[in-house]
Amino acid sequence: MTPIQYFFLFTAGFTLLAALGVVTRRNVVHSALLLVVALFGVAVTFAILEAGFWAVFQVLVYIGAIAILMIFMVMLTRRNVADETYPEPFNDNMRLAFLAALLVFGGLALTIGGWDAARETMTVPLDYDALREFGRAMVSPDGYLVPFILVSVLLLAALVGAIYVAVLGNKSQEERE
Amino acid sequence: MQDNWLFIGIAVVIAAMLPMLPIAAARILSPHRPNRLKNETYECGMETVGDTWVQFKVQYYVYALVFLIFDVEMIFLFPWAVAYDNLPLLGVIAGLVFIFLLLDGLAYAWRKGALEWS
Amino acid sequence: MSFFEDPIKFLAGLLQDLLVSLNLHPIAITVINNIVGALIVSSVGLVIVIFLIWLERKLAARFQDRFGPNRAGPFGILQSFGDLSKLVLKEDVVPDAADKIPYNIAPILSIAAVVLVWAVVPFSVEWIGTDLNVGVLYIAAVGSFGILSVLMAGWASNNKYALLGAFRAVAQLISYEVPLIFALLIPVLLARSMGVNQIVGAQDIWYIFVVPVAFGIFFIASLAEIGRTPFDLLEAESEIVAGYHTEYSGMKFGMFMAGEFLHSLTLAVVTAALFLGGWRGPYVEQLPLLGPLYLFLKAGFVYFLIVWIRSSLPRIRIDHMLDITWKFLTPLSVVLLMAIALTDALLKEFGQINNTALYVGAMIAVNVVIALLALFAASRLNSRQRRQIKTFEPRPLAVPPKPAAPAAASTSEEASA
Amino acid sequence: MIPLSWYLIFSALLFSIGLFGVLARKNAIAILMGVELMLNAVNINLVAFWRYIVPATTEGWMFVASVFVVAAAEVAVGLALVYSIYRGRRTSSADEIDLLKW
Repeated sequence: MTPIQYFFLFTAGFTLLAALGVVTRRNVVHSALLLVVALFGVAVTFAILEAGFWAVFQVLVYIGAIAILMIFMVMLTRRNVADETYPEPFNDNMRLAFLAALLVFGGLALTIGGWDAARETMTVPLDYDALREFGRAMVSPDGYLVPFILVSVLLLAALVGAIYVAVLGNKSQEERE
Repeated sequence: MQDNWLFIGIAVVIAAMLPMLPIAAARILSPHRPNRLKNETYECGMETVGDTWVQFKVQYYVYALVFLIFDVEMIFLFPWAVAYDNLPLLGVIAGLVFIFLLLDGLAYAWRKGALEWS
Repeated sequence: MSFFEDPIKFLAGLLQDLLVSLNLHPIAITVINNIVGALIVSSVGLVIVIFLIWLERKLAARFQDRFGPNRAGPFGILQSFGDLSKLVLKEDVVPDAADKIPYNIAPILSIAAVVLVWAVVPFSVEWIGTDLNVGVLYIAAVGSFGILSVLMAGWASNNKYALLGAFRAVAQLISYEVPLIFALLIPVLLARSMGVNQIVGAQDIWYIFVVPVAFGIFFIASLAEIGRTPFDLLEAESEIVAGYHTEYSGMKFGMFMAGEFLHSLTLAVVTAALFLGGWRGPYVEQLPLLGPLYLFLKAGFVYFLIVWIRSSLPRIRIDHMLDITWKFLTPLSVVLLMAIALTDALLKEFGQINNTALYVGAMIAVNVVIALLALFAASRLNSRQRRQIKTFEPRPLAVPPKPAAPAAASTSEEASA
Repeated sequence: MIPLSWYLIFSALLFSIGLFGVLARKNAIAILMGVELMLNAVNINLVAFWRYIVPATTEGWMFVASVFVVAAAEVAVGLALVYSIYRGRRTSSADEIDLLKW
C-alpha cells in the first residue's frame, strides 16, 4: 500500500459515510449539508485522478450552485406545522428499496469482478493538455460541435421551463382562482 | 499535476487549522458561564415567537437558478477561451452562438419579470 | 546563489539539503516541503490583515475627519492586537436553539475559504504556492465555500433575523458571482490560459489598459462579494439586526470579522494580479524580492479605492442592488465578452494579432463603445421605469381624528397602504 | 498506484446509496439529492475510465460535461416542479402527491 492508496481509501470512506447520512437523516437541511461533504469527496477523487478541471468544477457547480439551490428549496417548501418539523424520512417501500439497492450493487460488483485485470493500471503519464484539446474539439465540426450547441439549447430550455413552472405558472394559476 | 494537488490538499488542512487555533485559545482563556436567559435566541430583547422557518420569496430560487445555469455554461466557456489560439473562425462563431443562447435565457427571465425583487 | 538574489529559493535549498541529510523518504521530503510552503503562503494574508485593520480604521477616520486609533503604540498600530486579545477573552455564548455542528463549522469555513485563495497567488516571477493550470477557476470555486459558510451560519443560528440575513446575503453573493466569473473569463481569453501566473506573465500591457470595462465590472462585483459599502446589505444593522452572524459572539464572531477584512485584501490582490500586472515592474527579473513589493503596492491601491468608496457612498436598497447585477452588470459583461472575443478573432483572421498597437487600440475602442452604449441603455431604461412608478396623492399631515371627516381618514389610509 | 477497480467499486457503492435514497425517501428534495449522488457516481466512473483507458483523448471529457449539464437541468426543473406542487398542495412529500392514483 502506498500513501496515495491510503488517502484514496480515506476519501472514499468519508464520501460514502456522508452519502449514507444524506439518505438517512430526518432533517432535510442536514441531508443537504452532508450532500455537500459527499460532493466534496467526489471532487477530491477527481483531483486524485489528475482531472483538476473537473475537481474545480465539481466544487463550483455542485457545491456552489446545486447544493445552495437545494437548501433554498428546502426552506421554501415547508409546512408551518410544528409537529411535522422532521417527519419520518422513509416511505413504506423502504425494505424493498434497500433490497433493490443491494441487488444493483451486487450486479455491479459481479461485473467489476470479471474485469480484465490487464487494464487495471495507468500506463501513460499524463502530459497531454486535455483542457486545450477539449476546448478545441468542442467547437470543431469533426468534434462535438453539435452536442455543444445542443447543450446550450438544453440549458436554455431548463432555464425557461424552470422559471415558467416555478414563477409564471403559479401566477397564472392565482389569476384563474 | 498531482504535486499541485498535493499542495492544495495540504493547504486545505492548514487553512482549516489556522482559524481553529484562535477559537481553541478562546475556549481555554475565556469565561464560560451560560444561563438560560443568556442563551436565548437574540431578537433585540423580544421573546422569540413561533418557528424560525419563516416563509421565503420564490425570488431567491430564481436567482440561484439563473446562477446555476450560468455556472454550468462556464464548463464550456473556459476551455473555449483557453483554446482560443487554435480555433478556426467557425469555432469562434459557435462559441458566440452559445453565449447568445445564454443571453436569451436571461432576456426571457427579465421580460417575464422573474428578476423583479417585489 | 546568494541570499539577496532570491531569498525564498535560497532558504528552500537550505531546507532541501537539511531534509536530504536526515535520510528521509523522498515522499516525506515532498510532503514536508509542501507543508512549509503552504504554511508560509497561508499565513502571509493573515499577518498582513492584522495591520490592514488598523490601516483601514485610520483611513476611514481620516475620511471622516477624525483621528482614528491613536492610543495603543505609535499611531495606534497595536490597536489590532488589543482587539484580538479582547476577542480571545470574551465569553462565547452559544444559543441553546443553535444546531451545534454547523454553527461551529461556519466561522472556520468562512476563513478557510479565503485563505485557500492565497495558494495560487503569484508573489514574484517564480514565487507561487502552486501554479495550478486552472488557477482562475480555483479562485472562483473556493469562493463558493464562503457562500456556503454564510448559509450554514444563518441556518444553524436558528434565529429569524440570522436566517433572513443569510438568505439576503447568499442572494447577493450568487447574483454578483455571475458578472464576476464573466469578468474573470476576459483575462483568461486574452492570456489564453487559466493559470494565474501565466496571466500575469502575459500582461506586457496591464489588462486594465486593454479591457478597462472588464476591470470595472470585476471591481464592482468584488465589492459586492466582500459585502462592502455600497453593497453591505449582508449586515445592514438597521434592518436585520446584524445579518447572518447575529448569534455569534467572542472569537467566532471575530473570525467572521477577520474573514471580511481578509476577503477584501484577497480580492484586492487577485484584482492586482489579473488586471494590474501582478508582480510585474521594473527590475523584477533581476531582483525577485521586488515582486511582492509591486504586488502589494498595486493591491494596496485597489484596497484604498475600496475604503474610499466605503466612506463616500451610502448603502443601496436590496431591489436596486439586485437590479444592478441582473439588469446591468450581467448583460454588460456577456456582451463585452462577445465583443472582445469577436475583435480578437477578427484581428487574428487578418493576421494583425501581433500588432500590439492596433490590438490594444481596437480593444480600447470596443470597450469605450460598449461602455457608452450600456450607460445609454441604462439611462433610457431607468427613465422609462421612473415614469411607470405610480405617484400617490401627498399624504395629508396630521389629520385631526374628527368623526366628521371620514374622507380625509380614508385618503390617509390609502396613501399609507 | 490505485487500481481502476477501486474506483469502480467506490462508484458502485455511491450509486447504490443514491438509488436507495431515490427509492426510499419521502421528501421530494431528498429524492433529488439521491439522483445527484447517482449522477456523481457515474461521473467518477467516466473520469476514471478516461484516465486509465483513453487518457489522450477528449471523449471522456465530453461525457463528463454532459453529465454536469444534465444534472444541472434536472435539479433546476425538478426543484421548480417541487415548488409548483408545494404551492398547489402545501406538501413536498412525494407520497402525498397522489392525485393520479385513483
